[in-house]
Amino acid sequence: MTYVSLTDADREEMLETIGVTSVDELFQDVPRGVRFDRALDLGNPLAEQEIVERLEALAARNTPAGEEISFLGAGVYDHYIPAIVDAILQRGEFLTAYTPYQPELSQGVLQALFEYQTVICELTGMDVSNASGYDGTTVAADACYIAKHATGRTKVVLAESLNPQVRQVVRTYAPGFGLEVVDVLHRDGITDPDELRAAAEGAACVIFQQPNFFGCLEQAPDLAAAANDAGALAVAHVDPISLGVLEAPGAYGCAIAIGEGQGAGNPLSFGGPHYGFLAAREEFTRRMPGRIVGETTDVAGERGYVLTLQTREQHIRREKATSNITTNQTLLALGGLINLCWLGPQGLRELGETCMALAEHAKDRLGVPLVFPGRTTFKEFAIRVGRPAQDVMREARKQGIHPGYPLGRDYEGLDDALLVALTERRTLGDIDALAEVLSA
Amino acid sequence: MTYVSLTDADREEMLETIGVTSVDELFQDVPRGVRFDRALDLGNPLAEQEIVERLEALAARNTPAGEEISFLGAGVYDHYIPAIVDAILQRGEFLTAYTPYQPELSQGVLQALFEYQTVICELTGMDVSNASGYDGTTVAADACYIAKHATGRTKVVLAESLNPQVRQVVRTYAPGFGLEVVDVLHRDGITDPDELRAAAEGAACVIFQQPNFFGCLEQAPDLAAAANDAGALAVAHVDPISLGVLEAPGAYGCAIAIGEGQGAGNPLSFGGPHYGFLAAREEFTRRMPGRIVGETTDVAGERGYVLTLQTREQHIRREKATSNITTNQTLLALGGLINLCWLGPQGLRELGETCMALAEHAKDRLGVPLVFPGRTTFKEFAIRVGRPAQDVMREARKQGIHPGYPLGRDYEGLDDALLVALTERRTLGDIDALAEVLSA
Amino acid sequence: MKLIFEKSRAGRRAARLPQPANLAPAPELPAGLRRADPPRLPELPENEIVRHFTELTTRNFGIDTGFYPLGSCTMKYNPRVNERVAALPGFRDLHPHQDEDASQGALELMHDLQEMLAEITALDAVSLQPAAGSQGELTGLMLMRAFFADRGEADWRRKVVVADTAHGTNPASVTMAGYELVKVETDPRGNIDLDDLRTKVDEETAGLMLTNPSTLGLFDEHIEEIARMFHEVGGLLYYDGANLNAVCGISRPGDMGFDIVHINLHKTFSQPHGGGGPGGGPIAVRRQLEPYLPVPAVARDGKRFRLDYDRPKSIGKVRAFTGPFGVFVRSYAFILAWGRELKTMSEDAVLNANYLLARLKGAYELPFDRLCMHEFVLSARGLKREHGITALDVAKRLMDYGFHPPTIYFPLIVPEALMIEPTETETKETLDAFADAMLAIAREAAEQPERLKEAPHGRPVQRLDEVKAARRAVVRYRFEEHPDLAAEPAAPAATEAPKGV
Amino acid sequence: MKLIFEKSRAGRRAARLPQPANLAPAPELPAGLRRADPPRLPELPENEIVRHFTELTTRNFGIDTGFYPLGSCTMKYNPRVNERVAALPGFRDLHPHQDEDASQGALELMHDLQEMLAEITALDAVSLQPAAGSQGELTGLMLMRAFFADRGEADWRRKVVVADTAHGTNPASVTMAGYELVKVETDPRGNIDLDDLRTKVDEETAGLMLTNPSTLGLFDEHIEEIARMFHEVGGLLYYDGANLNAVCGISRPGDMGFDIVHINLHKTFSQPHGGGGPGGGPIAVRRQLEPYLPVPAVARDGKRFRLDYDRPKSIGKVRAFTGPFGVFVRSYAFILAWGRELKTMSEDAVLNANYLLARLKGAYELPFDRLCMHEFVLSARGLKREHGITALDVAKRLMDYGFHPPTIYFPLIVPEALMIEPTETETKETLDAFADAMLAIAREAAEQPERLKEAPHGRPVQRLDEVKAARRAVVRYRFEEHPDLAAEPAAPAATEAPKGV
Ligand SMILES: Cc1ncc(COP(=O)(O)O)c(C=O)c1O
Ligand SMILES: Cc1ncc(COP(=O)(O)O)c(C=O)c1O
Repeated sequence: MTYVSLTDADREEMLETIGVTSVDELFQDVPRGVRFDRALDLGNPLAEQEIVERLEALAARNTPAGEEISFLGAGVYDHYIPAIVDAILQRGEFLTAYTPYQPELSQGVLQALFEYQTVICELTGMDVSNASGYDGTTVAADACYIAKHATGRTKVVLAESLNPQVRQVVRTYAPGFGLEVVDVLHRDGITDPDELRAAAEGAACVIFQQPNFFGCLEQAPDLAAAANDAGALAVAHVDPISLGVLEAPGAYGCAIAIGEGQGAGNPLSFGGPHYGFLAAREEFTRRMPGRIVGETTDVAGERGYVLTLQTREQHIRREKATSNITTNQTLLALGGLINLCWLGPQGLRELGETCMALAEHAKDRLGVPLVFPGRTTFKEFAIRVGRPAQDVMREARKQGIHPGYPLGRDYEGLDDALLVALTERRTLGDIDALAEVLSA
Repeated sequence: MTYVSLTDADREEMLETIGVTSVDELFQDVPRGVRFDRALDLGNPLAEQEIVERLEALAARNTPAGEEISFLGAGVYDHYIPAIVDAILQRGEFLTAYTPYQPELSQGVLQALFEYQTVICELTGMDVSNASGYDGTTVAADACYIAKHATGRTKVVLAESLNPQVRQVVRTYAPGFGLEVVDVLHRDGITDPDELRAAAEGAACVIFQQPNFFGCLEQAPDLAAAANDAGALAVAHVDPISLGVLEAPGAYGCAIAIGEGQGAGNPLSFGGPHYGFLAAREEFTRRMPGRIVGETTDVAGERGYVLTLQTREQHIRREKATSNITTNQTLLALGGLINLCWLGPQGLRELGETCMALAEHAKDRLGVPLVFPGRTTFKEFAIRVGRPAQDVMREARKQGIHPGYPLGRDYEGLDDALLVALTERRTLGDIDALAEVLSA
Repeated sequence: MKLIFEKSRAGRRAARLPQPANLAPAPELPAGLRRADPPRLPELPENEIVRHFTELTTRNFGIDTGFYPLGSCTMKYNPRVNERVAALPGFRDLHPHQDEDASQGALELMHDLQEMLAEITALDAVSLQPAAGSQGELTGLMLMRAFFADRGEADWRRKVVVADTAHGTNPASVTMAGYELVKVETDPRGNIDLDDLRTKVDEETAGLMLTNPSTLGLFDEHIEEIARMFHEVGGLLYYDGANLNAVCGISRPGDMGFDIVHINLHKTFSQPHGGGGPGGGPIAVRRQLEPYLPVPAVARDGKRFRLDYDRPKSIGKVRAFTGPFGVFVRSYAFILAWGRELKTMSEDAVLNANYLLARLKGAYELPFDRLCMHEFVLSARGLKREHGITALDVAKRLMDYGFHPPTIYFPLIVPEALMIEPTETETKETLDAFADAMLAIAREAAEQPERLKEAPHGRPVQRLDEVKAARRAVVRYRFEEHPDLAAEPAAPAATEAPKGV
Repeated sequence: MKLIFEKSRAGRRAARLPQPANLAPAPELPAGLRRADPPRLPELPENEIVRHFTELTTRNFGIDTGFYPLGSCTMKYNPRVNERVAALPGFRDLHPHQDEDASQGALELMHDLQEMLAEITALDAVSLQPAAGSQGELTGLMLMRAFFADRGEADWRRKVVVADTAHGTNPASVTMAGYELVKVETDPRGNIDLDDLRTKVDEETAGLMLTNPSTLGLFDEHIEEIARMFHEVGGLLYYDGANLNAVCGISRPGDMGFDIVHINLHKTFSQPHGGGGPGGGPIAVRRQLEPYLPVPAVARDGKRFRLDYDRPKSIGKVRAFTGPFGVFVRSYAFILAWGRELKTMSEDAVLNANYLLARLKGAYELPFDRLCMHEFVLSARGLKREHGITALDVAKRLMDYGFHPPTIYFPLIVPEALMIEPTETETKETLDAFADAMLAIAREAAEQPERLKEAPHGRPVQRLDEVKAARRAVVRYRFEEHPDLAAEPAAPAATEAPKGV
């Protein structure tokens, strides 16, 4: 069999050393009553070649981004990933290592994570970042947990314009955390600071998204101020790709910045694995969930890196830990690091500008009404197609075009609305093609 | 620009250190008359993303093996390559190194090549192998050059059943080598030992192929004996994938074994880069062309590997060298090594048996006459389709099937013949599909 | 080695982006929203980025580097073919919001995987959504909560029983799920102490969280009795699947009496651990708990597959979309390779562990003298008492022999614990080399303890000052103001935390 | 480290092959043809194979590892995107016998590349077929032969002139092509000695082979005069394109008067050198030589591309099919990245070289004191005279500083030669670090010569006994009978051969 490393001769020798006569004897502690006595119903073992054929056949029944002109976004984006990302992540020393518990054998991953933490802090304007959370939804729950313990309050406020999946996940975690969740409705696509201030009274934190789920730019500084006025922590959910052109949450008074890292360095991969990032102001350092890498020195005074502040974590604090996370998204976070190093400050700014310019061009070119006219947007915007969005999707996809995400799935009264995403992968020609199917 | 590493500030500082005022000044030795004064007509520089898009568009206009049921072989074969081959070859330390001139920094490639040489010697039953030749055609020319100097004779004999491209390349090299080339016609698909013996009189070497271009098994031992009787070196051109089931040339009296390594570890890649292997009996060691790695010890007595017997080579011997080769096919040869280690002796035998079994099954199933009935074949055989092979190909390809290689391209009177190759990638269902289109 | 920020030079760049011809530049953003100071990302040409990260990898140890017997983490070989199939454009470039009719292959793969996991665990329904084992635990506890709430028992069923050998994630999950933790002790044979347990199970009990085989690598001999106890009081049993590699095709959690199971795909079913992740933590449950599973469910109608959001009793979502799909592709490929012979995997894993145990138990203390399952726990207590050599010293010295150390200082009930899990993918030669090293180290502990104290040798760094790291908390590069820790005094040594789980 | 054969154990295996159901086994082969003794391929499980080769890579130095100024080899960064596009199934899995209508993309790529190379070299027709530079040389000489034969001049045009600075492949190719070699000397400025040349060019001359800039890194100031000389006697000029990286967009071989050019795609146009290859050696020629180019030619009819075999005067084929296609894809991608800005590549390459030269010429002898092109040659003669430190010692010591040594002992006319080519892809910091190391080594030569003599330090092996290797000629593993060379006496040191070209 493919992954067997023992020969029958090996097994014989080993059993003898152990002092038993059969492999079966090794399982003597397993009560008869719970033994499994037939073969697992899992089919014939496959050869590598057969595995590849089987999976190629399955993959062929999907339509990936490359096979149609896709304007899908809504939280996961088709940004270009440079070839160096995979070239490095596929190196066995990174790919097949686990959590760097033994720093002398793990300086590679540890230093890279320290660099990742720094890059996240730079993007968000924060002081401390963990080494990754599961994704852009779970880091929101993490932020609530931090806020609850930091403020002693038991209410969290979510902007309705925050990604619906993020809101759902917070709601799923809330009962266990002993938190009540309150929504603040959007007004024409953005959140009203005064309404937010009102809702934030007595709240542990307020979470809003910039740019928000509709692609609109919130008056983020005002929202943060509103939260702060109410003594709630301001938490901004941000798109890393936007942070070359959009202000850093740390610069407008947020306590915590979170987000989905996928757009920076991870393939779409049908929704995962991706990485969530979580960064905060220094005062929250010891409340952070998950791994954090710190700098130190060895006995000879050499600089080195270790997992640090572990007294926050489950393997030491157990039921008092700041989180139960252990396996995280390191490899994906490293992909983000490499991608962001490749972009550099200039590339990141140009990338943001290109996405915005394409979106502005598309707004004009498509010639359909906007759902939220007059709002400033980044790389996404919502359009009205005048009939059920699903119908438009069906027809467009026949032409090899995916026109975008149907907002009706999550929002009342938007059954005729599509959320259209523009990344640098889209061309003016692609936009013309979309305009065509929409006008049909 | 993408691959620029200097900033303008760097350039300024550097020019100053050099003591010139402009980059242009650095080219002062280039006579005005031969200066190029316009921009090269090579289009706009492309971003990485644009390069990928451009090449994906070109690739999409080809039909690779995976997109049709292909029975093409004729010297290059669609054998399965395990994922570990690329995983290792893509590691920068192998991928981006050059010839191991400095052994202390190159033990990885040197030891791997020593292992490759050993594997080739084991497959062929020879004593010495070089570190690779360009491909399965040029190693035939190399063999002739060895034979000429070893025997002092100026005639080489080629079996007509030897791959036509191999014969063409030998013919192209022959005038420069001062060699005359003689063909020995095949008789019903194989070579007659007596005819070969006659032709071999006064010849430096005889080259035949096992299995031959038609897929038929030659009476290889008799052919080798015939050559030896005439005092010519017997050179066998062999398929590495066949050597788990077919006898090693060294075991039946050949002086030299050569072949195309592609089937063992290299993708089809439209014909290259691939590797040619060349192995010989010990007495020819110092006449071998190209790199050879040898074992030695360092000053501390540690085992290590170096390029050896370099007095054969152009960088020392110059016009008296055994060859002019320097850049060779190391990376492809390492792919072969890894693939063959993955197969192991058992896997290589099973692979050969599977290919043969599929070919035998296909002969029965296809229900068309064989060009050479009654001949024993390995993984390929020639069929008659009763009309111009080109027509059958055209129709079959409309059904998504490539029925094989049209022998009429190289041989008189075979315009209605197709050479059909069976590798482990083909299934019984594929064979049924071919049978169907052939009976149509 | 320099940080990448220390290699940066203004104006350098790797990325070149497409400049769409005649595309009007984006309008200026309003001041408050526009970025004032650009992030200080490093500026390097592409070749220097490649060199930087390539050099970093050379300072890291993975399974591809050598033996990695990190107890409880099941560090088995990561087949390269899994990387190849996960990178197929049809999977890698598939948008999670893609329409169902354009993602049938992905949905079928997930549905198949669900059925495989149901068969392996002997349970009825599976959700692939959780991102890792710990999230699987939390999700499982949320299911308990929803289940009892639905039956109006939520108010008084507040307690979850956890063994003192449990992984830290278990108690942490209990707290995050809003439950009260009740600890139960381990008996002298390494099983749960039934007498202690009886005193802790009653109508207030929501359930039990148990790893079986336990983190001691021992199969609980009273599992049937234990299951009965909880079911009698209406409680549920949660199976921490981290050790499933021991029992595939041998004993199935559902058959043991467990109602909820999480599976660490990245352990039993071979994921590249990527320096800490990603993973996958699907959960499998009995029919009665299915209504509460996260949405969406991957459902099948004949030949067609779809995402079912219509689950009114669902707890909701624990992460985005349907879970870490790329992880599913790899584990699916791994299970296909074994097929019905999967039992051999667990048999060899257990054989390898018992072989190592047999070779080592003379030189190191064995707290529970039984045959083990896929892993076992030794104690360096004797070495410490006699020679002052700790589990940490043994671990560091193993590096000198070219091995990754086992998990140490866990489980907590074993002093100076060395938790060793070889997995099935190691050869006898590798096991022998490791055993020889462990035995040599035990001798060295007596003969030249200082060699061990100063280990490891010849690594990029020597032992690092973890106390200083925690006290100074320098957790990001600070550019101009970056502190020079080398100039600061070393901190006193601390007590050791678990390393490896 | 063990050889893979020394890790083999009977019965182990990695490969599992498909067993087609109900396929009858192949019939027994006749005895004489059937394999008697199986080849002793190693038997290992897949994870051990991966570990073996992974460990081997850690004992190797590539461009991704660090600076690699190997003169004449143009070791520039290998863009990873080139690997990605070469691996596209439409290229990687395309059979070379695939029909033309099903390989239009591949044919168009080759045709485009031909036109790019024609533009860069200022010549009319291109054949991509040769597998490497040396084969390009041989092919070029075959073209000369065919050309003169066609004009009935073959019998008396027997001589090819080659500079004494030429790479070894040039004279070797001359011999293999059946020509007589005529050597011409280098003058004190590093140009070809015109007086010497005049005495060697006549009607018996078939042509000249020249590298320009030469292997000294110097552009021949009399190239026009030289071209005139050969053309006047009806000879042809062959351009060894190994140094094309110096002059792209600056001076084109065709404009210099060359009639035949080979291009080392793996130098100027970035191929991963793969530990020695593969490469690509396309040749470009003037119209009058086109009829003799190898078959098939890649031809274009409007929008359609085809392979043209109908070239009655063709020399034939020099390798299989149309050449190393995968190499073409990579170089094509590289040229697309630069586009019309390709000149900047050569300018930066020359700038980097001159900067290094300026920093080093004080400490090492510069045989020809001129500005250089993309590379330059220093001599350690002084160090040898004064301190007994050779070019080899300098090279080995550079390893201690983390650099790959330059080419040494070439070109042959420079004693203790150090041939340094930085390429355009290095940063100023890298160049400065290298220069600092070279200067430090020059100082060390005086202060602690023994440090240099025993260099390198801390590598898997120390200096190796090349004489023993050649004398014993152990060029394959011999299993049971494998000799233990460590038991044998060391051999006396030899004179150094060129290392790096
Ligand atoms: C016994 C045990 N339970 C739970 C976990 C948590 O699983 P994960 O790391 O996937 O979150 C682990 C592994 O860390 C473990 O070893
Ligand atoms: C000057 C010169 N000419 C010719 C060659 C031969 O080229 P190749 O190695 O591609 O055969 C080389 C490189 O080795 C070279 O440096």
